[in-house]
Amino acid sequence: MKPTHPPKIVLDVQKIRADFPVLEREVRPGVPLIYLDSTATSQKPRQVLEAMDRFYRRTNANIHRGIHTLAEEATAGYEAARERIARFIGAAAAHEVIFVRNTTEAINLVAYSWGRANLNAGDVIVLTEMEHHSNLVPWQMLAAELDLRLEFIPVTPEGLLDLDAYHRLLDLHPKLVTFTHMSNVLGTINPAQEIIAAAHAVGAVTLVDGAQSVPHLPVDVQTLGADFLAFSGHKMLGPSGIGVLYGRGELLEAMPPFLGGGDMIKRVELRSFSVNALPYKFEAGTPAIAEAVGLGAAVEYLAAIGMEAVEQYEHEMIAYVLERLEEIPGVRVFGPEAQHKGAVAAFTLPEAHAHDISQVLDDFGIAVRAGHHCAMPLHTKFGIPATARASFYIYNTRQEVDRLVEGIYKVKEIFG
Amino acid sequence: MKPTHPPKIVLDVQKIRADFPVLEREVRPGVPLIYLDSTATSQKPRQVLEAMDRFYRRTNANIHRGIHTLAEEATAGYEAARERIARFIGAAAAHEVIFVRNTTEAINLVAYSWGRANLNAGDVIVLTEMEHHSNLVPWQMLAAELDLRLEFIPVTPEGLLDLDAYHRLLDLHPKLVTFTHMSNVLGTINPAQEIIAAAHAVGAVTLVDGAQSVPHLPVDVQTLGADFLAFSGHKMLGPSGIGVLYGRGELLEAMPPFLGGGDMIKRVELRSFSVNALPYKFEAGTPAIAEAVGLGAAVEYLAAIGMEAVEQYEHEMIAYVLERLEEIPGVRVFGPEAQHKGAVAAFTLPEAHAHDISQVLDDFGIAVRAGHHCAMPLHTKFGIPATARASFYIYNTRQEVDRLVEGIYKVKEIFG
Amino acid sequence: MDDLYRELIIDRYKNPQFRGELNPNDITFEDDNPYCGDHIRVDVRLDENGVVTEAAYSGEGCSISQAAADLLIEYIHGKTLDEVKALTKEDVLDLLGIELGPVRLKCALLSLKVLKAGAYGLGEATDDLVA
Amino acid sequence: MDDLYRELIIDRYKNPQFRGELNPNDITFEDDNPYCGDHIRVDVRLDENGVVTEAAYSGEGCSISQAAADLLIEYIHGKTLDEVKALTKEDVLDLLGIELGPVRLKCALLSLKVLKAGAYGLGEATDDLVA
Ligand SMILES: Cc1ncc(COP(=O)(O)O)c(C=O)c1O
Ligand SMILES: Cc1ncc(COP(=O)(O)O)c(C=O)c1O
Repeated sequence: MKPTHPPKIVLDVQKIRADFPVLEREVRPGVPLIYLDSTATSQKPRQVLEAMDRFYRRTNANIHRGIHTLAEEATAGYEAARERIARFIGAAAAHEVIFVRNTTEAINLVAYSWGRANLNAGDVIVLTEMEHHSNLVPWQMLAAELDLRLEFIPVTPEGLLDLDAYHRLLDLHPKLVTFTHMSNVLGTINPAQEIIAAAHAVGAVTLVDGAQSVPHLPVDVQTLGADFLAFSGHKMLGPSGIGVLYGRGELLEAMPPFLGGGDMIKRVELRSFSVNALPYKFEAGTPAIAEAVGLGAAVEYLAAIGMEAVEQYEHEMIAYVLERLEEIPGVRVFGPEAQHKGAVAAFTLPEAHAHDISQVLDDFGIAVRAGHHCAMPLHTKFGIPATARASFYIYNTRQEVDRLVEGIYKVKEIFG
Repeated sequence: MKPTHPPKIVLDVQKIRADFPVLEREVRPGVPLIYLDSTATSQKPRQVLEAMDRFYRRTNANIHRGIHTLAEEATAGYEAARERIARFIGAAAAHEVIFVRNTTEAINLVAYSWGRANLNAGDVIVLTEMEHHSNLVPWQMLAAELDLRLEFIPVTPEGLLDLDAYHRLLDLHPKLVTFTHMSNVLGTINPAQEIIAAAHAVGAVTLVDGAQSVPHLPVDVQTLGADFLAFSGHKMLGPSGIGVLYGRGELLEAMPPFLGGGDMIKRVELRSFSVNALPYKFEAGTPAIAEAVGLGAAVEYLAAIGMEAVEQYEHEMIAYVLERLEEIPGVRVFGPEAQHKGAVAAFTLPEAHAHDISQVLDDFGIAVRAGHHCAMPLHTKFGIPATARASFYIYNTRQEVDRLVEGIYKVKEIFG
Repeated sequence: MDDLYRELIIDRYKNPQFRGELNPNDITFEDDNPYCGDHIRVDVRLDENGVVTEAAYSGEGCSISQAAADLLIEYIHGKTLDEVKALTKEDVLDLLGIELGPVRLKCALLSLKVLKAGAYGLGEATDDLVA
Repeated sequence: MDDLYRELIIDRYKNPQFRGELNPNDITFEDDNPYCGDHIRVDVRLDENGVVTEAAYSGEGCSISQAAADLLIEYIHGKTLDEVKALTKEDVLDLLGIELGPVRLKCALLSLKVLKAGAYGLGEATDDLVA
């Protein structure tokens, strides 16, 4: 993932911050917001909000098959967003980008459509112990229905995938290998290209949960070799209610539809229908039109900064975060060292529960999340019920890290 | 549906129009927009746009389990919208309101979850010949999977359901009766209460496609007696990307989950999970948070006008529309007379194809839809490939109807 | 309007020059646009050198689909089969001489799709024939 | 902060008064909050009139869940079983004396949920016990 020659472009964080209206907010009078919860959802620049607002104030219409001016403009806006997103992830064709609600729906779509058509009793799916529930529960449900076998690549105490164990699991000839590109708890950036190549070598199909990678790293589906890639708009400066399933054209072509209804059909009689071409086959009913336009604007915003610059900025940020956190007595940060990690720091304190940490930090305007972050099995593995998680994006500053550290000292003072 | 004593409240259309920014638009210089396509999607008042914008500019955070201020405010906003919507449709409890993307997803949810758990080979589902593809294709897919039998209540030449035929179909002891409350082509308002009572008398579960009724009529699930009700936010002044499945608590409780992932679980281990309580069981992953807030604002806007007033206004509108259209030689309007009908007029002209009608009208800034309106079997039944459809909402005026009529004369002139 | 409903299109729609069926024929194909029900059949006769000597279309639909068919059929007279196979979307748009939105584009290209599917001897008329 | 982390809560969290287990006991129940892993066990001893003579809690979790448990256990001493069954969410909030968001509310009510499930002799501690 790391470019060998890190680009020189530096990201102008103050200019970026000025684009995010929420950052002007005071959580309480005199207490400005320090938003360290972008792994849960990112904030939105005014460019995204304005694109959606403009859509609703000038163009709003239902898409597809409308001849009137608004319908044609709305369709063009929706499809232009698809094309922009396809370019952003290096898809070979725009119709490989399917609009869904979020990463979760994207993964369920693959489980219901590809899974039920291609998997049979006894087939093996390989996952990892660091999956988000959204890339775990759909496969548990499918495994229960079809009697499949789930196997997990173990996570090492450092928070890395045990790749030797993975290569042994491949002897089981899994039909599917699915894994998170970047852990939302440990921050681990997994060697996706290597994992995928090994999976393909034994004939497995691959699904990458890109919920955390697509917002924070350059992700190119051709370089990765991924068959499927799932991600959410709301984590990458876009609105809620929109996400993407990328799938390789041939795979998507061969898959049966998932949701039935308007727009995914070519022809309907009372007792039968024929399906529409891609991508519409998988977009039943009125889609999240304004949200697609918003995600298109988000991708444009990120592309203008450059994902290499985003990655580099966040890499320097997490190095600083880890350095500062490690100086606090008792703080335990989960996951690998900065070099293998995105800008996520999940930690515990001996004196205080994660909830108490988050609550006290909130009094200083600092928003961090506390809990299992939808990764209970990973927390179970590390023997802890909950962590506090501070996560960073392009609008966060070193000063905010310093405030976080001060806040943690305050927690220690109260609970110590 | 018609109140016996129509309320006196009259709707102030000029005041309403001032709330809809898009109505100030000129389609081309000097050609103001006349938007007659609300059945496809409605326009949005600034109150809805501002609610969403405010959410993004002040509150945006992921919901559930967040302790920091923004997360708590976002959760409160999301759940307040649910409660408002529950009141709007008369649900017994807020947790009977499940947020989905649109009507289509709501119906698919019932088909996948309730359908697969409760239906067996040979079971009968009763539908109608006037269904939108979204309430047809999901059942065709399920029928193919489970070997079910689909039976259809016929549509009379006037565009009404043949209720005698329906009562005969009930002898087949259907497990499910599902129908559109209001047709998006004919405008027919079906006698939902009567259909549901008869279905319940033979033990069938009922699903009402409320995509067109909830935006345009007072709809109360207790009065209807409906087991499930599906509708879309974008057709009722709300944003795209959000819709609702209402379900009776006991039914929803007993149903297996549909999409698996974050937030729909209580506990997860590597190979098993237990489901969360309602409504979260059916809301996997990050939902359309800002869109729920927007739909809440839309429902507030409609409730302030009063759905009786909306119904009455549209009833007077369609009576006027039919009167004016009937004076044009050769115009054929599909569906029943005004008394049984919402504000939808799908029509044909002998001289011109629906596409040509729509295209010429667009030159006058008049937006009508042309095609089969996702109801191919109904069009087949009436022996026509396509209709032009003008549809009306609370922001449309009689003057706009007059402009439509002038436009149709122009079509006749060009193609005559 | 003057733009889209150029006199030519209305004229060809009302007074088609090449409507009809040719039986027997060397190439015949038909298909429809499911979104609007427009239907086009194309019949072609070739001489021994593979040159179009006669062609006709039949069907029904909107002014754009019918006028485009009429203009296209006129255009292919005297062309070789290879030239017919090489026809593109742009050729049809040039014949019509107007700008079209995505929906009307499908109407305009229906006859070309049908013609090329017939010329190639395909079983099905797919969108990539006119992409 | 001064609000939420009232001295009382921090004090009870750091210096609990009723931590422990009672064996034997008349009522015992335990459960956890899956969202944060907080765990509470409650043990109660009753006299012949069904009045609480002794009670204790054990477990682990955040300051709110532990302090709420400590305060609740103190409060039920001398109450009848029927009075315990009748306890509500408001009683716990009054004991804590603070406002709580939805997530921390679940922490605060865990001990009451466990106590009432035990008092009613239920197999499971459900949220409607503290609604
Ligand atoms: C009667 C009816 N049912 C279902 C739908 C589908 O709604 P959506 O596209 O929002 O899922 C529509 C909208 O066109 C409709 O009119
Ligand atoms: C790694 C990972 N996968 C999946 C998801 C689920 O994303 P969403 O809730 O947008 O469906 C998340 C978000 O929390 C995540 O971090």
